[in-house]
Amino acid sequence: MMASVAARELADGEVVFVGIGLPNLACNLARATHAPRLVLIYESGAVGAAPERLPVSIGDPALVTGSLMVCGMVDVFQLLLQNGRVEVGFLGGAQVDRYGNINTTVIGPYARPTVRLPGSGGAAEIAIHAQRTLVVSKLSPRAFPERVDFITSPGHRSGGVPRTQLGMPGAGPVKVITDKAVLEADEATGELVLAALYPGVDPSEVQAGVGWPLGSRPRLGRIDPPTATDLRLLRHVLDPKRLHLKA
Amino acid sequence: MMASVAARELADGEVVFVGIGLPNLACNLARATHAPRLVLIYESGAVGAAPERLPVSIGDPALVTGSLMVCGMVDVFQLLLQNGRVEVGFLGGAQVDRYGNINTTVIGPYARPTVRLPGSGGAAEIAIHAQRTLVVSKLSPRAFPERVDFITSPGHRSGGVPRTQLGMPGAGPVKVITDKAVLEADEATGELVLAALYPGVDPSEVQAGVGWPLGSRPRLGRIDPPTATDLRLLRHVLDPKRLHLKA
Amino acid sequence: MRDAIARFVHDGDTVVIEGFTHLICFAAGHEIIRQGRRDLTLCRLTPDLIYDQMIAAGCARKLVFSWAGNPGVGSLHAFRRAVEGKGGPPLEIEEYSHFGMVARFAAGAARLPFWPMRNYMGTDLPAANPRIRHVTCPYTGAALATVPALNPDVTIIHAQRADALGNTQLWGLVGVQKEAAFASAHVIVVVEELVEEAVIRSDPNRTAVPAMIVDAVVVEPWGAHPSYAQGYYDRDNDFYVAWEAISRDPDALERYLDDCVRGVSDRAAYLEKHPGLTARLKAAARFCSGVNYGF
Amino acid sequence: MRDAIARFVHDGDTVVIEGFTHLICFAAGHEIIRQGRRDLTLCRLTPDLIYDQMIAAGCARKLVFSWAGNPGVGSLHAFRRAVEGKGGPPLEIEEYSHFGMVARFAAGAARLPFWPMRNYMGTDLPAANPRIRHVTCPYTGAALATVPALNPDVTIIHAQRADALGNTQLWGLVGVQKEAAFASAHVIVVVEELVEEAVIRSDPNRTAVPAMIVDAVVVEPWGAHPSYAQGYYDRDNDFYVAWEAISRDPDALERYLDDCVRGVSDRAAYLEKHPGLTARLKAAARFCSGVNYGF
Repeated sequence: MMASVAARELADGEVVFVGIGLPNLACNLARATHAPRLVLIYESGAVGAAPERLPVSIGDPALVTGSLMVCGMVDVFQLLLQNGRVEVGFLGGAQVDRYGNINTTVIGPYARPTVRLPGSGGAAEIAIHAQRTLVVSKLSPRAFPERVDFITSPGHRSGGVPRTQLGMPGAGPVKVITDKAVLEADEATGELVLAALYPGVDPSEVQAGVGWPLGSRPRLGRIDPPTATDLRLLRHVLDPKRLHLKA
Repeated sequence: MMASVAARELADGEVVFVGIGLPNLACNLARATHAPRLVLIYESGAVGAAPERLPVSIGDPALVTGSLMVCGMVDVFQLLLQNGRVEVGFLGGAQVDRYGNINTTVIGPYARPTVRLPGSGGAAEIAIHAQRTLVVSKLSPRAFPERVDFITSPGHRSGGVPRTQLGMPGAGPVKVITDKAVLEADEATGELVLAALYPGVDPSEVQAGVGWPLGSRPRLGRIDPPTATDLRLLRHVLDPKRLHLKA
Repeated sequence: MRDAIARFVHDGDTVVIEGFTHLICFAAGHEIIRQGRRDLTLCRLTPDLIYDQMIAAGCARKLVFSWAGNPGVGSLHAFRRAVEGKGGPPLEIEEYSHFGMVARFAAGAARLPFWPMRNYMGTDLPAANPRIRHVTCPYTGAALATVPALNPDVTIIHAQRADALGNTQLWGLVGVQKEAAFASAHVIVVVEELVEEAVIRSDPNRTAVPAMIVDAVVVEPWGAHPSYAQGYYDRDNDFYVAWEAISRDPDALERYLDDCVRGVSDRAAYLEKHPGLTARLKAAARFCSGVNYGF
Repeated sequence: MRDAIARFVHDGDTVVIEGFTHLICFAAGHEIIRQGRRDLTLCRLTPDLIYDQMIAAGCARKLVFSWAGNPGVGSLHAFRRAVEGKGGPPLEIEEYSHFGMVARFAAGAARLPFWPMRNYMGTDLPAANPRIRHVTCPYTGAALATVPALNPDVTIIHAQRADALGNTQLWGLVGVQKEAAFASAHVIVVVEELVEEAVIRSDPNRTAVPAMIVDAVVVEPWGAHPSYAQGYYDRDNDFYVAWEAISRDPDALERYLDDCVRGVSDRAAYLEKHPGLTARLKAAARFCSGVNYGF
């Protein structure tokens, strides 16, 4: 469901910086349905990838074979990302806060963490430079605290300062796609608010998974369930081994 | 003769940044005689070139075909030159002064030149970064003034300040190969002094071609004439059309 | 070519036709002359014959460069006349070394406002060009030279092949073409051959410029002559030698422009004016082997 | 391999084994473990399984990195235990993002003391790592983030092929190998295949690392397993999945090291321990066509 909802956010021909897992599934679903000319960029250096199998990692050899361009990582970060060529960035994270700040670094204090997470990878700079980012994460009070323990990837407001004042070129996390609803950033405050609900979900269920008093758009959208085509592609073509779908 | 003398300055296996014309001839002569493993780098991006014909320009296609590596010019200047990998740089110039400063920019004032020369190209940074440079120029009072009109490529002392104080990594122009003698930089003062004479040349002839009172090494070297092999290679193999030899 | 130049090159623009000896797009320069563009700021490491022609034709207001000569031959005389005040249209200049120009394109491509380098100590270049400045390293305290980013309005690059969308592959000397293209607001790619997307996809490490930054693809065989295209045709060294006499004489230069540039409608007509040229310069076959991209 | 590691990797050195998923030289990491090196500062964008093994084996004093996980699978548990203070040798960390690490190698390769970037505003990374600093642009006055150069004592890169002198070609994902090699005081190149110099010279645009910066060439087929070599063998994703359970349990990890690293003399013996592996992972043939280098 999340993969299908995320796929709909991608317009044909857009340049997308793809992370592994669900974002990768969403991008390849979009490519197989309404956006055949989506340009997939992986931070590993594959541009315009056309993987013949679902890549297990963002450095999978299937991303190279038959891609349009393979470049070094200096070029990925300077000529593509910092240059402003990435239209959509996908981010996930252990924690997402009220202003869309994301933590993939540590749970607990940095010097003595309870859980050491992998760290930024390319996420910090994707959050800063992509023209817009989409965040994908399952709702839970632990995953959506009011403040993250560590800001790995900045959202709309960091230390009280809005991102434009901090000089970030991209628009930041415009949508957060969860397993129950889609949150959007309020244009004025940068705060994440409820924007649309999955079929059969009550707003109180969303609030229960979020650690701050969740605002709401004046009129809530309704999210259509995945089409039969989407489900068939996801289950039988894109991820037959259920590497990502079961998660 | 100059090509042959310059060739002797190159040791086998050295990495040489090659300019067009006489330096190119000298390097290819060295490669054909005592230094078969000389690594020729051209600022155009050809590394380890093995040209099958004498290249007319430093961007000749013959420098690419069969070379060890072709890289972009960002890499040439950052990864090879600024990185300190170039052991020998060759420079020529319209004017060479008392301290080995070279002018290839203008004769006369910069804003209103009498003669506009081509400019630096890569010469300024070669003079700064190559571990040592060899200068090749014919003697004449006009070509060897006490001070050049414009310092394109710095020598041993610029504006009275020694090059080490200016922070230049390379040793600078250790030898100046002319058509009558070889000048060397005095280690203490950085001034070019007479070091060795061509057969049959009197020191006064050298002084006549230099615009400052020319000092001298305590003991002058004697330069052997080109070997028969050198002459045969230069005239019949390397430059049969006399593109550079006549000049 | 006509449409691409009309659409993306405007009077007053900052224009780059790059290529270090190799893959210099003379066809595009000629079309700019034919369309009578004015007040251009022309940027390029080595202005070469094509900018000498554009200067003579009155297209340029300013030249940004690092080495202005006829490589291995002599001078660019239209350029020299302008700078020495000996006739021809006036020309402002902004001068760097090669490393400086390369760094300006690198900064532009990375969308950084400047590029640091260890350079220019002891030279008179910073005195001649106040845009060469310094920055202090926040770690060592050392002073480093800087050059400002160069972000042209349009960059024109010539390449061996591209697909219809503009995914472009070139080999042999690659100069600063990739950086110039990424630094630019618009990019025109001119190719010897249009190929299927599958050809590009068969060897993705050879792609230098992706379609996402390309605005127009022009197919123009022999479009780089008298420059060359590795694997397609050799450099016309005879023409470079001949240019010395042509450009030295303003009348001869004007006749050349009338005859071979303004007097032809396009590159095909230019080639018809030079019978025997393609047979004389066509490249020999020296194919490398392919590599395995399988997994 | 034994000689190259003995000669160029010393206790206390700053060591880089690069490769982004692709061409990670496990064979070199294993030899370092076998030779019992200590107090190494290990640097790498993605520490991956090989650094998890080296951390568990007690080779590392410090880790410099930007993403420490088992891609697509889970955690590097030896790394996590060290950082979370849950057993195993202590480990100092210095952390960047990928762009930061890439820029550190780029600065090191260019022998600049720092690299500027538009990055890190709004993140907590500079607070966690005081080596992330700022510089003021001498043209715009804008503040730019900086990272310091990284210049390792030794970098080990794995490649598809090189000649005997070390002129090295790789394709597929090339990561930051070129920059890491140029940044380093010493370079060890490990290849799937040693080829004649003529093979390298037939396609010079594919050469990433020239012999002049290479100290040792080691021929080690399958030396990147469980990582992969495009055109030679596929990634052993099953082993990456299996690592989750092995590394989660310190005893299992120790048994793995005893069995597959310390318990074998070299890569050939390692391959003998994994019968069927080469047949399972051998790459299919997907050769591209060559291009013409003639003139």
